[in-house]
This record gives sequence, C-alpha cells and structure tokens, in this order.
Amino acid sequence: MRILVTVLAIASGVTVLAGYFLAGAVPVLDQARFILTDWAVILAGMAALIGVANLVFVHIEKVRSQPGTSLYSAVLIIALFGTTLYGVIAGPEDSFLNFAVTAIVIPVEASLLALLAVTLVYACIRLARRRADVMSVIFLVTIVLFLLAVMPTPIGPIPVLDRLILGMTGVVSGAGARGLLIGVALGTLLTGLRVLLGIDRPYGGN
Amino acid sequence: MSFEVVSAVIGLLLTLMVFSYLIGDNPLFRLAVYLFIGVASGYAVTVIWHSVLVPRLLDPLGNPNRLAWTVVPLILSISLWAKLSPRISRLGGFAMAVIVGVGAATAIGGALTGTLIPQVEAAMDSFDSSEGAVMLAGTVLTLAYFQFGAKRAPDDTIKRGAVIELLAWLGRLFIAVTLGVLFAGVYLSALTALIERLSSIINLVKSLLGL
Amino acid sequence: MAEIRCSACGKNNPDFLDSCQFCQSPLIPESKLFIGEEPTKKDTGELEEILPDWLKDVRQQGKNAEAGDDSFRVQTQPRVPKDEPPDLLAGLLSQSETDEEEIPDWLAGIAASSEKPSLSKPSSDEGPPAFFAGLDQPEKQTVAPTPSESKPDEIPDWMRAEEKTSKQHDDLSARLSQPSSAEPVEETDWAKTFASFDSFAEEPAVQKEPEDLSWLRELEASSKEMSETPMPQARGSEFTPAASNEDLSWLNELGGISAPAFEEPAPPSSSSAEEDLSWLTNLGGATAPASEPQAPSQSSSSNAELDWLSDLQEATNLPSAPAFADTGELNSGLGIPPSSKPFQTAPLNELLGDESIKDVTPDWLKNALEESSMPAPGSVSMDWFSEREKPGETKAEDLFASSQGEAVSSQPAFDFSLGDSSAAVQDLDALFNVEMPDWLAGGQEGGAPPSQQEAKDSAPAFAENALSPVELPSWVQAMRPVDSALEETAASVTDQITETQGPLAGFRGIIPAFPIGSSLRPKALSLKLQVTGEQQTGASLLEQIIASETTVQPQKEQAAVSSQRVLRWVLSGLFLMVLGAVIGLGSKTMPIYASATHSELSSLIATIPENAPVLVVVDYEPSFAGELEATAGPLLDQLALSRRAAFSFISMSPTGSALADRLILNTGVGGLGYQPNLNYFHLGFLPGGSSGVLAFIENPENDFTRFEGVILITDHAESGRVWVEQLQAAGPEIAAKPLLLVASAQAGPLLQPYVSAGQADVMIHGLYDAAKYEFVNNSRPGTARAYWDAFGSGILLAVFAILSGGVWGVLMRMREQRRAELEQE
Amino acid sequence: MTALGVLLLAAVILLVFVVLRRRSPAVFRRIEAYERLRKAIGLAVEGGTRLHVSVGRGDLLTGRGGSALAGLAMLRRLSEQTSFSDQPPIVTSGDASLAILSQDALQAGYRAAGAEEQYRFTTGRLTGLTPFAFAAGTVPIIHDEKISANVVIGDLGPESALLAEAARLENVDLIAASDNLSAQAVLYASSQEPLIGEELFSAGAYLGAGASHDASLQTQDLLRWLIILAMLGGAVLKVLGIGF
Repeated sequence: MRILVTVLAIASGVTVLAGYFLAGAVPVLDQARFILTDWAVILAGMAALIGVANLVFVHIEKVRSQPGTSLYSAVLIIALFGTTLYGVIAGPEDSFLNFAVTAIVIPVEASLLALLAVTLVYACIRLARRRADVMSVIFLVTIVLFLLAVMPTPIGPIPVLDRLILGMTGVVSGAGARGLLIGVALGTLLTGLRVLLGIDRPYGGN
Repeated sequence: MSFEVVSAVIGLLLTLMVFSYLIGDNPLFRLAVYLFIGVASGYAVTVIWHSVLVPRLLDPLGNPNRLAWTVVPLILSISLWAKLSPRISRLGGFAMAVIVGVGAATAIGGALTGTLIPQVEAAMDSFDSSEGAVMLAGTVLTLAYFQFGAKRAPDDTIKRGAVIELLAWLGRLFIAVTLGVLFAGVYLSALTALIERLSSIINLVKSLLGL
Repeated sequence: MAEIRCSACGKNNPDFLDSCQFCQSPLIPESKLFIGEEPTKKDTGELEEILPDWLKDVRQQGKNAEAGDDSFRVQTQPRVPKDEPPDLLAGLLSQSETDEEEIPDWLAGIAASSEKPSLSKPSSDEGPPAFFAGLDQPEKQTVAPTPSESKPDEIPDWMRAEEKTSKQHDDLSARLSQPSSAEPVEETDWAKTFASFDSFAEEPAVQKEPEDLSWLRELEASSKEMSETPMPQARGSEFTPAASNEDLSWLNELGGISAPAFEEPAPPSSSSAEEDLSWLTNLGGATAPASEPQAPSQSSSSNAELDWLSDLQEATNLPSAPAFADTGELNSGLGIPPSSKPFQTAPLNELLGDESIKDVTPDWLKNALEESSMPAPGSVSMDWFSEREKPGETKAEDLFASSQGEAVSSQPAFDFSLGDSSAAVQDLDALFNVEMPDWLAGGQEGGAPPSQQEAKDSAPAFAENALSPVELPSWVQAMRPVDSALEETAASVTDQITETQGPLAGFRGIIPAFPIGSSLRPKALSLKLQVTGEQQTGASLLEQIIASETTVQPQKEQAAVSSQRVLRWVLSGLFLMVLGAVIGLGSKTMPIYASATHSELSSLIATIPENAPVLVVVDYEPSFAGELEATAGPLLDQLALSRRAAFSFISMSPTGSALADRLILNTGVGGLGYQPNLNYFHLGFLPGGSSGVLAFIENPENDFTRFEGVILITDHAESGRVWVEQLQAAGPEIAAKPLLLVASAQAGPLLQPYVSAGQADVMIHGLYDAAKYEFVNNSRPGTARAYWDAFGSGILLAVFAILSGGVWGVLMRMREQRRAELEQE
Repeated sequence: MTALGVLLLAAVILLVFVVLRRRSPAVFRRIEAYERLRKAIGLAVEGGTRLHVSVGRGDLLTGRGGSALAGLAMLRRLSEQTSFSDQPPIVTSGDASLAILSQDALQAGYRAAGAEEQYRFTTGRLTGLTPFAFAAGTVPIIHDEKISANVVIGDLGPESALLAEAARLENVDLIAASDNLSAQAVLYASSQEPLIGEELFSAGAYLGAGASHDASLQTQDLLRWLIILAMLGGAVLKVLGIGF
C-alpha cells in the first residue's frame, strides 16, 4: 500500500510538472494537470473540514482535561460550530456572516497586526542588547535610515535623505532580496524534487 | 442601533481585548483570540464549502457528464476522513499523496518559472548600469553567503574556504540591509494597522459621544 | 625441520601448520596472542626453502583441477594473504587454487633470475629439489588429494619420516573444522625464540585464525570443486586486499629496492595471491646475484633500514661468508655477546652457539632455524642462497643445482615476475609495485627491467654505508623482516628506533617502538567510554539540568523579566498615547509631496475606457485590511470617479469577499453610489494558487479578455508573482492589459522587481505611496491623508526608540564586557 | 525549456549526491540556530520538557508549499528524536492539509522510534485556518503547554512576530525560519538565532535526517554556484552585446 501511495504521489506530481513544462507540446498534459489540480483543490477543501474537526477534538479534550482554560475552548467551539453551521446553510454572502467577519475577524486580526508595531520596536531594542554584531548593527541602522527616509515631517521629507537612502537601500535590498528569493527558490526546488523522487514521503508517514 | 455600530462596538471591544496583550498574556486576550479563531475558521470552512466542495465535488455528482471525473476525488475525499483515526489513518494516504504530489510539482514549477529563471534573467539584464552592477554583485554575494558545504579543519572546527568566507561576509551586509528594509516595511504595515485601529476606536468614541 | 609437538596427540607436526595434521587439534591456541607462541610462521624460513617443491606439486594439482579457470583463481587469490599472513602459506593457497603463475614466480626467484621466463608455463613439473618433496607429500594428501600428484621419490629421507606420519591424516578440512582447544604447542627453545620474532609479524595471522582455516577449507574445496566460484571465495576476496597489505607490509618495508621493478600502473582489481607471489618473484630476483656476477649487489635503497639487506646481498655473493661463522664474527665485531641479545633472539643465539646442534643440523635447516618464521620468505631465501653459495657444502650445492635446474624449467615464473611478455603480468607487477617490498625487488637484478637497473646502480653506495655483510649473522637477517613488518603494521606510525646503546647499537627496529603486536592484535574493547558528539551534548545538557536544579537564580531572572516588561509597557503606552493624541486631534500638519511615479499612474488610469470592467484581485488577510484599504482607496476612488469602472472582485483568501465589501465601504467608492451586482461584483474565492489563477484566466466562462485592467491588492509577494506569471502565460493579449499593484508596505520591496522589469505597470505600496498618490490625484482627501500625521509620529517614535534602545543596548553590553573583564582580572 | 533543463539537471545532481552521500557524510558549516535546536531537543529528552514545533501555514497548492514540505521533513526527524520525551512535542500548523501531514509525520517518527503507542492524535493540531488565526491559536499553546523551545519552520508571514513575542514572554527559545522574506526580517530581530533564506531548507540535513537531505543541500550548493556563474556569464555577454 505504501508503494501504491508513493507511486500515486509521484505520478500526480510528475503529471502536473509535465503539464507545466510540456503543455505546449502535449496539450493533454495541460488537461491532466488541471484535472489533478482540481482534485487536489477538492481534497484540500475536504482536508479543511477534517482540520476543523481536529481543532474541535483538541478543544473538546481541553474542555475535559483543563477546566481552567475550558471557557476559552468552549467559546472557540461554539463560535466555530455556530459560524460553520450558519455559513453552510446561509452561504458566505449572508449579511450576518459578513457582520461576523467585519465585527470579529477583521478587528482582531488588525489588532494583532497592530500589536506588532510595539513588538517590533521592542524586538529591535532587544536585538541591540542581545546580538550586537556587524550584521545586526547594519540591520538596525538600515531600519532607522529607511524609516527616516519615508517619515513625514512638518517640513516635508528630509532633504536629500529620502532619495539618497531610498535609492541606496532600494538597490542594495533589491540585490539582497533577489539573492534570498533565488536561494529560497532553490531550496523549494530541491525539496519538491525530493518528494517527486520519492525520497521524502510525508504522505506515507515517512 | 445599526448593524454597523454594533459591529464597530464589538470591534472596539475586541481590539481593546487584543491590545491588552501589550501588558501580557491575560484572559481578555485569550477570550478575544479564541472567539476570533472560532469565527475565522468557521467562516473559512463556509467559504470552502460553498466555493470548493459544493461546486467541484457535490454539484458534479448530479451531472452525469462530470460524474466520472468526480468519483475519484469523491472516494479520495471520503478516505481522507480516515485521518481522524490514527489506526486507519493510512487509508487517507492516497488523498494526501495527490495533494503532496501536486503541491510539490506546483512548488517546483513556481520556483523555477516564477522566481529562479526570471530573477536570474533580471540580474543579467540589469547589469548595464552601475545600479545593475551593484545589484548583480549583491545577488552573487548574497547567494554565496548560503554556501553550506564546509571543511573540517585540523583543529576540528568546521569552516568554509577563506574566499567563500569573505564573499559570505560581504553577502551578509547585503542581507542585513535587505532584512532591515523589509523589517521597516513590516513595521510600517503594523503601524498603519495600529493607526487604523486607533482611528476606528477614536472615531467610534467620538461618534458615540457625539463629538 | 622445525617441528611442533601436538599437545593433544603428542605427535610432531611441521611447524608451519596451524593444526595438528593427525588429530586436527590446533597447535597454537587461537585465542591467545602470546609472543612467541605462534609457531606457524616460526619456521617460515625453513619452509621457504622447502616450499618450492611441494608448492609446485600442489600447484600442479590445482592446475589439473582448475584447468586454468582464471576467474576462480582471481576470486580465490585474495584469500591468500589474509588466510595466511606468512607468505609461505599464501603461496600455498594460491597454488592450491590453481594459479599457474604464482609458483613459477616463487621458483623463478630461487632459480637464476637471468633466465628468461615464460609466463604461463608451470615450473612445478620439472625437477623440484628432492628434499622438498617430503613436504610436498603431506600437503598433497591433505589439501589436494589427487594421488597422481604425489612424488614420493623426491622426498628426502628426513622428510619421509614425517610424511609417514602425516599420511595418517588425509583430510585437512576436517581438522580445520575442529574447535581450537589445543594447548600451546610445546616448542624447543629456538623455536620459542623465533616465535618471539614471529609475534611481531604474525599478529595479523592470529587475528585471522578463522580465515586461515577458511583458506585451507577452500583449498580442499578447490581440489574438489573445480570451477566453482562460491560465495565464500567472494567473501574472502572482500577481505583480502587489506589482508594482503598487512601480510605484505613487512615485505614492503624490506623491499624498497624492488620498487622500480613494479612501477607499472596497478590494476584496480589486485589479486592478493599475486601479491604474495610477487614477493616470491622478487625473491627469485634476489637470487640473481648468485648466478650473475655482473650484478654487484642487491639493488639499492637509501633507506638505512635496508643496510642489512645490502649486507645480505653481499653475503649471498660471498661464498666465504657462511652464515654461522658470520654470526660469531658479527657478535665479536659489534661487541655484542651472544647472550646479550634481545629477548627474542637470546635463545636463538644460544642455540646457534651450540655447536653440537649446528653440526647435526643441515645447513639449510640451520638457516631455517636462524630465520624468523614470519618474514621468512625473503630472509630465508636469502639465507638459503648464502648457504647455497657456501663452498664445500654439498647440500647447498645440491640445492643450488636443483634450483638451477628448476630455474630452467620455471621460466614461466620468471616471465611473470619480470613482466616482459604479457600486459596482464605487467599489471600484476605494477600491483606489486605498491605491495612489494623493495628488498625483494632488488633481487631481480638479473632479469630486471631498466628501471630496476637504475635502482641497482645505487646499490654499491648503499652497501658501502651498510654494515659489512660478513658481520651480519643470519639471525639478524631473520630479524630484519620482522622489523619491517612492524614498521608497516604496528609501528607504522613512527619510525623505527635505532638502537644507540647496548649490544644492538646501530640497529634499527630490532626492538619495536611499540608494544609488540599492539596494532596487529584485534582491537580490544576500549575501557574508555566511546561517546558521540550528540551524546556528549546530551550529557552536558543533563549536567546543566542537574546544575540548574541546584542553582537558584530567580532574583536576577525576575529582575530581568520585570525590566523587560516595564520597557514594553512604557513603549506601548508611548505609542498609544502619542498616536491616539495625533489621531484624536485630527492633525494634518505634515505636508505631502508628490512624485513622478504617481503621475504616471494617473495617466495610465486615464487610458482605461469608461464603464470598463476592471478585475480587482483581493489577496490579503484581514489584518492588512486597514493598510490596504488606505492604500488602494485613492486608486479605486479615481477609477470610480473618473472612469466609472465596474469592479469585479475575486479573492484569493477565504475572507476575500467580506474584505471586498469592506473595501468598497471604506473607500470613497461607496459614496459614489456603487451597488453590488450592478457596479461591482463578487466572483468568489479562487483556490488552487497559480493553477487556480491560470484556470480562472483561461476559463471561457469568465471571459477574461473583457477586463480592461487588473488591480492586484496584496500583502505578499507570492501573489504578485503568481499573477504576473499567469497573465503572461495566458497570451500576449491578456499580458498587455494594465496590471496595477497595490501592496502592503512589507510586500512592496519584494514586488518592486516586477515593476522594474515591466511585468507590472505601476505599484502603490504602503501608506507612504498612497498618500502621495492621493495628493497627485487631487482626489478627495482620503484615508491616507487622515493617517499621515499619525504615520509620521509613529515612525518618529520608532526611530527614537530604536536609536535610544540601540545605544542603551550597546552601552549595556560594553558595561557587561568590562565587568566580565574585571572579574577575570 | 530552460526551466525543464534546470529541473532535470537538479534531479540528476541530487541523485548523484544521494549515492555519494551514502558512502561518506557531508560536512556543513555551523549554523547556530541548529546548534540551539539540537540543544533544545536534548533538553526536551533529558529534561522531560516539551517542544513546540510549527510547520507554518503554507498552502501546499501554492508556491509556498515548498517550505511546508521542508518543515514536514524537519518534523519527521524531530518527532523521532523526541518521541521518548516525557512530554511529547506539540505540532501546530495553519493549513488543514499540513495539519494532517504533520500528524502523519509525528506518527511516523514515533513509529520509527518504536514508540507508536505514545502517539496522540491531538498533538498535531490545526490552530487556525487564516494566518493570524493560526498565530493567535498558537500563542496560547506557547504560554500554556510548558514549552521549553519553539521550532517554527515553514511558511509564515509577519504574524510570526506574535509567536516570537509569546516565546519571549515565556522566556523560551524560538528557532524559526520562513520562506517569506518579511517574516525572515521579523524573525531576524525576534529570535535568538536567526535562520535566513534558504537555511530553512537545511533543517533536515542539520538534524541528521539522512543522506538525501545532505545530498539535497549539496545539490543546492552546486546549483547555486552554477546560477552565479550563469548570472555573471550572462551579464558579461550582455555587456559584450552577445544576445541569447
């Protein structure tokens, strides 16, 4: 069975990949790619339901085993079930569901991101204390200069500084970002290849 | 009280509850977060149900023309539920194999056609200017930084070659600047979010107070 | 001939046997590694002389049996050295396993080396020395029981007696299969003495007892199963390279001279049997001076350790240098009393000093007695030659004569050893170049190729610097190989020690620098705990854990935590208060300046037809809603205001449709009377990443061509990459449509390359850009403007905090370092 | 076709290195974060503490799936190494498919360590289906579960700062890496030892996951230099006016 699973993974991966590169030469590969991708999307959708079920199980267990935190878990389960049931029945365009998103999801998410404004500054301060090597110093100096360059002031942009800094940091960071992106792409390529070659088999528990 | 006001009030309360995390972990923060997770996940499931499962899996079941192509994902989808039980979780391996296989291919395709080749070409193309030369040098140095292979020195320390170490050191400078710029960008995003949250709170308070 | 009395049955056995040929009891306790208790090789020197004869016969047996099965031979050859560290036995094995070329080498070495050998001709058929036949006979019976092979006529009397007894046992393999439970073999003093030498070189042999048995088993099997290439052989071959190295290492040490003779490139699949034979080949070469007066001495080596070898060579060239007489001379000359020799040699010396024994013992046997058993092949042969050249010693002369006669018949061996006829042989020789001892190669002068001659030329100088050959007793010669073996094996790490004091002053390597056999013995289990780095890490961690259990440092930790908290609270309060104040006051004091980029965007929007559908991709998370609504607001506002564009929203995240509604509501678009499903549409959630995007673009139902432009609002670079990629992949018509990017500040730098490369037309990223665009656009004051002052304040706060915090951090670090330095002082 | 050529080249080099690496181990430069991670693993096993491992929220069907797969490979190794700890690791993820795969990886690790009976279905958790929901759901775990170290390797965005903050509040290590550059920047400032760029993909090799991971990293090295050469060569050719 494990072999069959592996074969299926490799076959579907290779087919999709062939569709990527050889679709022009072999149109059927393109079609096969779309079919497989469609299946994968369906399965990922189904996986979402299973994932949510897992979420529920975990919190049900929490309610059972950790009375102290059971309230939060209960809130989560209720909110989840309520939203899901209502949403499945009413549909995502329903105004009440929109209300739930607007009143709960967006404010909380935005607030969580807003927390970062303080957290990140604090992290910079700690970084200077914790790891004052050349790279960290350059990192912090760049942050400060970049912020100064984009900072609105009562007198407008700081003369010369904005263009100079933005130009310099733009070039340097562009180069660095390109290198980082290429590196990440390389890593992704090799990781994907390991899966397609059957070396890594996360689906088979290997 | 209109829907919008109620929504704004709830949003305000939740924002304050989340902000309480600035003091430290506390029940208010927990409550807001768990509520948020429940609603967000529920909403996501709703969208997935209506946008993915119904149109792609359930609807075709009633369509004889598309039925054949739906049987396989249907069976795989059902088998996926075996993942809820560790004992029979292997049954769901086929479905996960399809996801992983397609995902790996997508990752490879995206990495190659989306980043690797276009970025390499861009690095080559931009070489005709001084900025381009710096960009190219920076890209090369950044890449050199990641050299993993090293040699074991006689004193049992593991080091890369001296040239690579030098290139890597220079590459670190580019990486530091890049991360600094990106960090500043994240900060600006977070700051904007903070301003937006504070604005919504202040505006709501103002409106509630009739100011 | 040396004999070992079997402790089990009380009968005598040739001491080259590991097990009693009568009762199969091991003659040597296998489990012990006592120095001097390994009789197997003790008399190798003696056997060296003996070997040619029976080896021939055995070889003949093998030849008959194997019928030239080369593959079989190759597979079995490697066993030889491993099975039988004494090279003598290696030769035996190789012969028994039908290697035609191996015995000839050996014999050729004994024969006149000047004779032109022929590679494939066996030498065993023709005239082996009669006295060797005795040894041959028992071997034939035990190893390869083909009756036609036996040559009883050739057996000397002294050997026949032994043969009679040995004939009682005809199955060697049965003997070998018995457990090695016998007690140590009783030995004569001289044998013990030799054994003490042997211990240096024979350690590997002791280790390989089972393999020694196996080769014998194989020997038997080979005679029974002719052409098989069974697994055990293959297995044996796996081990033999290393074994051969070990076995021949001492020879290598001895044979620096011979290196030139084997400088052909070695084939990778070296056969250890061939290696074993190569020393024999060289040995044959070593005899050359005896028959070739033009060869002045042994080939040279600058290695001082080989001094003795030159002496040896000279000894073989000088008929007037009988080994035993030399012994005394040497002793007196060096001022070394016989009794003062090292423990290994003392008994031998005594024995040799016993004239009665000397008189009784035939010369060749004397030599054998003098030899160290292990390295015997070379050294013994040397002695043998020296003896052979002794005038008036009929036995030696007989031997010489017989060997000469044999040399004629053993031309194939010469051919093999000299490597001048066959490429394969050359390869083999090349192999031996690596493995073979120089001293042995030096003996090949007679038939040596030019390279050897070069080496030979330097020999006289070498000989001059060396001890007088006359002064060297044969027992010393016997010791030399032992030293060499040590150097190659046990003492390979360091140079051999040259004795500076005492009776051995001037000798090198007589006394091993290392405990005897230390590296040759099976590695004992170290009492020291062997731990990996990982385990060490684990151990240190455990240590830390235990230490942390007993060390109480809560105060400092608490203080640090509280200071961190205070700092965090201060920062939080500062941010909330300052920003709240700025927002609450509605400050709009900070001016905004336009940039050229944003003018381009306005121009681009102007090209979009009125009421044209525009696709708006919502690909951001709710957390970025505030920023991206402010950032996208001016653009959507302008599109709605000036072009009355119809927006079609498609989302890449599940919450996208809700975000789209909010986007319309929170920008100026909502105030322009835009109604859902009339002025703007929800196309839903688009899963599947890039594949989903491509499917959406290519789906005819969506009629993508109708869109006059695409606005991508995103908070991550991946999204921009996907859309840029898929729009271009969809064809030139779609790729030509304007693509406007609205990005979060954190994604902007990463999307900039796409804009720079022209893959996207314009990008607005972050509030910074949006405010400028809003200003250029002359649109109604929007969200961006409302946030602008707070934005500036927030940045200023951050800069201030980071700078002050950074300076504080650096100062703190410096202070800590200073404190640490002070503490160290 | 260039892409296909690069793909095939990478595959061949990978296979060659896999064969070579089985014969001799590779030596890689020291990365402090992995040293710390090894220490954390040891601490978890020896001290009976608990590791929190997160594989991020990378959607496997997008280009971000690569980092998710890398995270899974790391998790597989980690679970094997820590399965005998008194406190088995908790694994969190922000994508449902990833959550299922993380459970598989956990179970496989336990199985490989011969402790499959200790595997608990609930130790592999989906904490939220949106990025911030995932982060928000993970923060309480960091606070509540007596975590000794957090290992976050996968696709994460700026929300990773929340995890870093929670770890800091609990005064426990955070070893984190993301393919998202924004998150890398955040984590560079927030985590004790940063993992930058493609160092994310080296987790398996540095944790001794096997020859294939070593080979993968070496292939990465080789391809990187080939890319560098291609860029430099291409740029020179462009300057010389030789188009291609």
